[in-house]
Parts: sequence; C-alpha cells; structure tokens
Amino acid sequence: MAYLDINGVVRKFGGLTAVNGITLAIEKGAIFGLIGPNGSGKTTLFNCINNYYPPHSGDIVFKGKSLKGISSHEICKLGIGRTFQIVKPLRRMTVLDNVMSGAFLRKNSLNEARDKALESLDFCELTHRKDMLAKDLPIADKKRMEISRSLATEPELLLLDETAAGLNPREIDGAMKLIRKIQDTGITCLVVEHVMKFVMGISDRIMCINFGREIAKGKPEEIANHPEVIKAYLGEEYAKGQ
Amino acid sequence: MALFGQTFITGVLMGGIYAIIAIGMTLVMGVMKIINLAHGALMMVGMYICLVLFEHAGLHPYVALIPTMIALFIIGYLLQKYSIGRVSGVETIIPESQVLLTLALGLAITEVIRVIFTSNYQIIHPALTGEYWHLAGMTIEIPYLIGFVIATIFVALLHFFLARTDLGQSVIATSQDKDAAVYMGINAERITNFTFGLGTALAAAGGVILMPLFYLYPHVWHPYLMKAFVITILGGMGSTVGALSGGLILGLAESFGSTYWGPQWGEVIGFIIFLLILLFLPGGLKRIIGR
Amino acid sequence: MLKVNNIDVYYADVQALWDVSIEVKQGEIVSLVGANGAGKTTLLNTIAGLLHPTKGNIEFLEHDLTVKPNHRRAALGIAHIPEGRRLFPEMTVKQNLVMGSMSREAKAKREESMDWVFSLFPVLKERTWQAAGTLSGGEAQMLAIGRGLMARPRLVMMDEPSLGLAPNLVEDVMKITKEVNSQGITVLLVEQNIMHALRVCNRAYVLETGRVTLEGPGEELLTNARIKEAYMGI
Amino acid sequence: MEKKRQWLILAMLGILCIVVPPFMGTYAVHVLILVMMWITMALGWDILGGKTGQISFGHAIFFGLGAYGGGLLFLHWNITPWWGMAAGPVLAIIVGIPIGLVCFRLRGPYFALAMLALNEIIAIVFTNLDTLTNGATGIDCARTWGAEKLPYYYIALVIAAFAIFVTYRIQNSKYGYYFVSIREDQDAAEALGIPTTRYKIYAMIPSAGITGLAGALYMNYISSIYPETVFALEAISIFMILAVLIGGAGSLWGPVLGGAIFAGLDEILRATIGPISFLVFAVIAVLIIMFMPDGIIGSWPKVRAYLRRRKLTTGSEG
Repeated sequence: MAYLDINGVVRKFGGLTAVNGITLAIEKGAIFGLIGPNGSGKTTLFNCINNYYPPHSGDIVFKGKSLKGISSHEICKLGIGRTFQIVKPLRRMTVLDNVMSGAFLRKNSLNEARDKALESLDFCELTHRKDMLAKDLPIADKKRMEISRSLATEPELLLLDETAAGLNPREIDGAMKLIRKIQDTGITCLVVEHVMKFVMGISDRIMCINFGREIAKGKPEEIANHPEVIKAYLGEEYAKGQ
Repeated sequence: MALFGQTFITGVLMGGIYAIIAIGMTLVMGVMKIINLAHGALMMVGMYICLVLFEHAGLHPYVALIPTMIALFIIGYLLQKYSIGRVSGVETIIPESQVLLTLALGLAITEVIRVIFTSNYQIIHPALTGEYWHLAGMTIEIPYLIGFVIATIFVALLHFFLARTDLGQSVIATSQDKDAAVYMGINAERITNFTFGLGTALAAAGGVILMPLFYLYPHVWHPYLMKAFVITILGGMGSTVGALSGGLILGLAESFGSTYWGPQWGEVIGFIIFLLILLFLPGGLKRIIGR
Repeated sequence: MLKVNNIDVYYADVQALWDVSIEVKQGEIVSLVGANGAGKTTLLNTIAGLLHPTKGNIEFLEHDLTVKPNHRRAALGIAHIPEGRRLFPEMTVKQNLVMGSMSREAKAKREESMDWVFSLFPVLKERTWQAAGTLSGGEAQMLAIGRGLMARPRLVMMDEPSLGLAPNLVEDVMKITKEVNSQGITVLLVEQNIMHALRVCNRAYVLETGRVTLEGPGEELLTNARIKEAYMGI
Repeated sequence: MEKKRQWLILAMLGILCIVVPPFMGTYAVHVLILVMMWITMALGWDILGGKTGQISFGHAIFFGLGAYGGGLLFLHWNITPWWGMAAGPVLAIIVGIPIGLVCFRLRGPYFALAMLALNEIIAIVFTNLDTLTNGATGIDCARTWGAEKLPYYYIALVIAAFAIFVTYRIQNSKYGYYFVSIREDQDAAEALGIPTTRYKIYAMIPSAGITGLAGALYMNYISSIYPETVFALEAISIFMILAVLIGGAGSLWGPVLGGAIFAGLDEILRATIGPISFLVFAVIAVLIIMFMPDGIIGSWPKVRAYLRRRKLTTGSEG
C-alpha cells in the first residue's frame, strides 16, 4: 500500500463531473506533480483530498486510513497540510502570528508556538518579514508565508496549489529550491501547477488530467513528450504535426 | 367563522402594506448585497414629510404620497451616493462596515426628526379615517383597504417597471452580476444609487399608507424594519413576487397568532418564521417559486 | 484601430503584465495565445477597463481609453465577451440580449440587431423565453456572443469562448468567430486551444508570464517551435 | 523598554482609578460606574465580534440575562441579587451556547440578523411570561448601600479589570490566535486544523459571560430592571457595537477606550447639550465608520503617519 492512495475519486458539480474516476498512488518522500489544462479538475481533486469538497464516490487513503467523512481540520491534524491557489493570508495578522496560528495545532503554549513558528519562518527564509502584516507582503512572500504556516502544523504530506502562479522567473527558482528543501526533510509533496517549468523541474512523477480523467502518468520528460498531453495543451493537429 | 374571516382579512390587508415596505428593502438588498438598517428610519422621514404636507398644505396623505416619494427618492439617492456607497470595498477589522453605517445613519436620521418634531405621539385625522365597512359580520377599516390597494398597485407597477423597462432591466442585471452589467455599458454605480432611492421611496409610500391608521413618533419604524427583514429573508433577496407573498404570509401569521394565541405573541411568530427560513431555506421562497 | 502601448498592469499586488504592446487593425482577427496565467485575460480586462495600467496607455480609434470610465467603452464600440460568459442567469435569453444594447446607438437598432443575432444563432430564437441559467454550455456561449453583438460593436473581445465546450462545439465557435468577422467586425480573441486560435486568426501574439514573446501571422506561428516551449515549459 | 513604560502607565492609571474617586462628587462617581460597566460590555462584545468576526446585533440578550439572573433569584426566592454576579453570567452562557450552535451556521450579515431576531424574541418572551419574570412590570430590589456610590464603583472597577484580564489572557493564548484566524479567513483556518465552529462557541462563552456580568452589575446598581431596558436592541445591543467601533475592534485597549468614551461622552453630552446629545453621538458614529472605520486604536498608526507627514512638510516649508 502506498503512502497516499486515491482510488477512483468522482466529484460532480451539478451536471458537470469535475473529477471522473482518478486513481493514483504517491510514495512517501516523493514530489508528485498534477497538471492539466484550465478546468481539467486539478484543484477539485485537491479539494477532495482535503475534504473541502467530499468526493461523491471513490476513496482516499492516507497512511492506511480512509479519509472518508473526516472534516478538513481533522485532516490537517492527521498530517496533511495545504496551501491555496488564491493565497489566503490571515490579512491583518503579522507574518509571525500567521505562522503561529499554524503552530498551535501541535503546541499549546505561546512560547512553544512562537519558537516553532520562528523555526518555520527561518526555514522558509522569511524571518526578516515576521513583523509585517500579512496583507502588506508581496505575492511571492505571501506564498512563502502560506507554506511556512502550513509547515508549522508539522505535516507529513503537503498539498501545494499553484505555488508558482503570479511569480516572476527568479521567484519561481526560489520556490523550487524551497520545495526541494521541504522534500529533504522527508515531507511528501503533491503539487498542482500550471507553470510547466516549475512542475517539470521539481516533480519525481507527474500525472496529467483533462476533463476530470487521467490522460498520462510518468516521469517529467515522458509527460512533456507524451502525445496525449501535447494534444490536451496544444490541440490535436499540433500533436500530429510533431 | 366570522372571527376566522376577520382574522384572515386583517392579515391580508396588513400583509399588503408590509409588502410595499419590504419590497424596497428586497430591491436594495438584491442589488447591493447589504442589509439596509436605515430603511425604517427613511420610511419614518417620509411619514413626517407627509405630516407636514397634511398640516401645512392640507394635502390628504393619499395625495401627499407622490411628493413624499419624490423627496425620499432624492434623499435615498444622495445618501447612497455620498455616504453608503463610499464605504463599499473598504477593508476593516469588523466586516460589514456598510451595514453598520446604515445603522448609524438610521439612528442619526431618527435623532434629527426627534429634535425637530420631539418624541411626542402625533396623529392626523384625514378624511376616511376611522370609517368602516361591514360585510357578513366582519369589519373592514377603509384606510386599510385603500392602503392595501395602493400597495398592490405599487407592487404591480414596480414589477412591470423591472420586467419591461430598460432601466428596470438594468437594475435586475446589476443585481445578478455587477461586473457583467458594466461590460454591457451600464453605469452600475448610478444604478445602485437609483435603486437605493427607489427602495427608499417605496418605503416612504408604505409609511404614508400607515398615516391614517397609527400614531406617529420618531421610533415608529422599529417594528416595520424588523418586518421588512423577515419578509426579505422569507421571500428571497431581490424578488418582488417573493416580497409580496412574504408580506402576505407574515401578515396572516401575525393576524392568526394574535387572534388565537394572544396579541403579544403575534410578532414572535414572525421572528420564528424568520429564523427557520434563515436556517433551513436560505434563499427564501424565491427558491421555491422560481423567480 | 486598437493600440496598446507598453502597459504594466498589477492584479492586486501581483504584476501581471510587463511592458505589453499589441495592435489590432480594422477588420482583423487577432489572437492572444499562451499558457494559463500568461496574462491574456488580464490584458483583455485592462482593455475593458476593469483593471488600470500603471504605465503606458491604450488607444481605441481616436480615443485614449485609459481616461474613459469603464461603462463608456460599450458606447465607443467595444464589446467584451468575458471568460465564463457572465450571463444574467435569472433573466431570459431575450432579456440578456436586450441588456447588450443599452447604449443610445444600439438601442435604436435593437429590433434589427435582435433579428440579426437570431439569424446567426437560430437556436437562441427557440430559447427566447428561457432563463439564461438553464441553457447548455454551447447555447450559453452563443448567447454571450450574441449579447456582445447586440451593442453593434466595432471590436469584439472574446475571452476563452471555447472553454468547457465539447470538441464539435469548439469548431462551431470558431466558425461563428469567422462569421462575425466577415460582417466587418474586428475580433480580438483569447483562446487556450492554440490550434484553433492560430488557424482562425490573421495575426497572433504569444504571451509568456506577462510579456509578449512572439508575434506574427497565425500560420507562421503554428510551425514555430517556441510555441511548444511557451506551453510546456521545455 | 517600551513594554516597561506601558506597564508603568497602566499601573499609574490603575492607582488613579483606585485613589481618586473617593474625592469626587457623587455624580462623577456615577459616571465612572457607567464607564466601567460599558468597558466590560464592550470587551464582552469584542471577543465574539471584534476578535472572532461574528458580528452580533443581539448582545443585549446576554446583558439582559445577566441582569435577570440575579433578578429572578430575588423575585422567586428572595435571595440577594449579588448572587446574580454568578447566576447571571452562567445563565447568559447557558443560553449563549445553543444560540451559537444554531446561529454559527450562518455567515456574515445573516448571523447578525439572526441575533437581532433572537434579541427581539427574548425581549418579547420576558415581557409576556408574567409568572416567570413579572412581565413588563420588571423586578425591583433594595440597594445594598442605598445612595452610597463608592462601593458600587469599586465593584464595577474590579469587574472591568477582570474583563481586561480575561481578554488579555485570551489574546495571548492559542484561543486568541484561533479566534482572529477565524475572523480573517475561515477556510484558511480550517486548513490549519482549526475546528472553526467549535472555536466560535469557545468565543461565545467568555463573550456572553462577561456581557452577563455587566448585566448583573446593572441589576445591583440600578436596582430595578424591565425587559425593555435590559434587552433593548438600540440602547444596549447596538450601542455596544458603536462603543467598540469608536475605540477600535479586535484589540485589548480599543474596546476599553471605546467603552469609556462612549459612556463618558454620553453623560457629558447629555449634561451639556441635552436633547441633541444623541444626535451628536449618532453623527460621530457615522463619521467614524466613514473615515476611521477601524476606530481610534485601529486607525491610530494611519493618523500618526499622517500627522508626521504634515509636520515634515510644514517643517521643511518653515
């Protein structure tokens, strides 16, 4: 049994089936990339793992435990942290207080939580921003802060939603470095991403989905040259012309 | 049986008058997505304008209705343009600062009126006041009946205005998707101001209808603001049909509650309906009746 | 006709466009292509006036758009068909179309425009009294385009008209685009589906992370290897 | 250094509060008692409204229940209403928890409206359940110290200090952090493992309790209560919000300052300009919401920055 097992997950919205029977297994310590064109169902799948949108059928098993019927906050307690596609900073709290709000999941005293938060901020190279209000951070630092806040909950699996979106090339390099560093501490990462450079650069394995279904799975270079993937992104005729 | 009939008629007539007050609020809530707590106070201002027109110009309230509505339309438009509209989108620690602003404006307006007219109860006796009509053992007060008719006419006119005119359609479009309305070349800000003015004028109409029936004092609006909320939540935001049916349901519920349970409990029934709808039927009757 | 000159645009605190310039000439179809998040929609929204450039300006015919209020653009002859269609869901098909013709000139020609739109999209005529929220994806897209045309625009901007549509409907949308263009209306098209976007257009611009990296005739770009790079990151 | 200075100022203020009143007139002490009561109420409201972001338009429920806690004991068993200091808050909390369980399902303005409706319902119920509450006639009791004000003042001072202490402890604990997280972004809070509904209830408990405590004080000090005064929608529920708004929500000293200004200004204006005092008040509230929406404490950094800039520019001109 793999570390995270997703078995035939289906999620519908009204008449639309956003995720239509996705199955995938992630090994401990890996960085797994999830890609697909706009509206292909990536973020929905993500929200299924988190039980933000409970799946209509199928099952998600984390470390041998089914996540069915477990609420979002309990999932975090089990060791699955997440970030958001559109960053959700706690706007009028300082960066340190943001991260402390995460740290309180495992620490009960103020001092322990502060130490944990400072450690996490240091890891994410954000210490110099700690007294700023979260709403005043530039976007790249907001994303870092969100990762830092999530790391403070001591997750074993980290779900990263569009970390590179809106970042400039240098910031993307920085984010890639950070995620590799997170992997080195033994945390498994599931990355949903549009920015190909980013996801191709860090993932051990990638799955491409479209219309809520898997169309390819494999190593980054296999995915980049996979005809189905190219078809999904660039259209059928382009794939033929290659 | 006569008691039942009397209760029923009282409920329907009162419900119609509630509906016209609520329809202004539902319109404003539909377009602006905020709760307007100044609605009742603005209605009361309309009543005092009507009082002045009656006492100094000798206009019967049913005649004073039109100038009063115009005055309140202007007041509402300006309030939205220069005060409430200014606060939208401002980030604050306490959310809903627009709602709190309408609350404070309502209090300020009430105080202005209190300073000018004192807290004394006033009542006017225009023609038709206190006249009755007996029918099969039931009594119908004429001003209630006229009020109900006026309210129904306005609700119908509003419905027609919203469904058939470009301006009305712009109001509906803005309430459904403000950005898209701007894409269409609609000046959404002006539509919002207009809607607020219109809602205020309708509230004033409701107030004027009440003039021959009840005492007037600065805090007279309290229960009506509550009823307008109940009806808006009951009928669904922005729905004219919802407001009308919500008004009738509330009027009937209060009437039957008062008759069969005791007058002091009539209002409680309204609030209980309100809570139940909030909790179990978000979206209100609009969800059931479609539009 | 439309000239965007060196604009920088921020989306909240994120810089979304860097020094972007494009030009659309009378009677053309111009496509904007590029991966998700490249800034295509941002560019359209800026032209539509929902976002404001911090640098540069936008000219349309002889007007400087950057100083016009948003709602004036429709009257100048720009129709924006936004991503996700943004129909008024509880209004009928006809009411939605009417909302498209609110400017003075368009209002005068409302009946005529309505007939024209119905002749372009006969299916909308069948659905006249149906609430827009109950239309299928393809019908909703036609209504969105039809609503845009009701303004009698000189320039139509379409944002991802084929998003979420089945492949055969995507073909239809492209046909409609051509049809609209053949009526003398200039088109600025944003499209994920790169093959369609490049084949239907006269010229195209490729956006990558908020910058224009390539431009040229559609057919030429089709064979350009950089396209794949722009999309696939390698 | 900064912290030390703050403590020093605080200690001095505390000593002033203890030492000075005996030398003041009866009326001044009366105003101070009201100030302390309003500080307590503002702090109570702010735990739920300012920190947790759940705007309640019905906190008079808890104030009134706090007052009736002692009142009912006195009415039915002739027990001194001082026991209301315990009974009142407990009653407020017992009622507050189910209210929270039901109403916290609603977000934003709908929660506010539901609280408003509940406020009216409870006011009507207390007015009409004659056998239980003595109805509209209300409850009268004898004042323990007659016309003497000072003992009441010290009790009010202790209560306000207690409210400040509780708020301070909450702010510097997991609870405070979790409350503010919920206010700022409920989804983000859930993703950080915060059970948001449960923590809203946790916020309701001290909020209702402290507000109830202020109500119990009112019962003992004013010595007569009526449903329409202690459950007043405008004079209690809404004024509580305005008090917090003036001072600044979500902080410790904002509600304290707001409560003090509100009660103090109310009395002073009433004594000086009489009938238009409340109009002035309402206009101040309008202006604050429009131009200083985060209150005095919340907008202070902005005001200070503005003043500094002014000083700099005038300085360079001179």
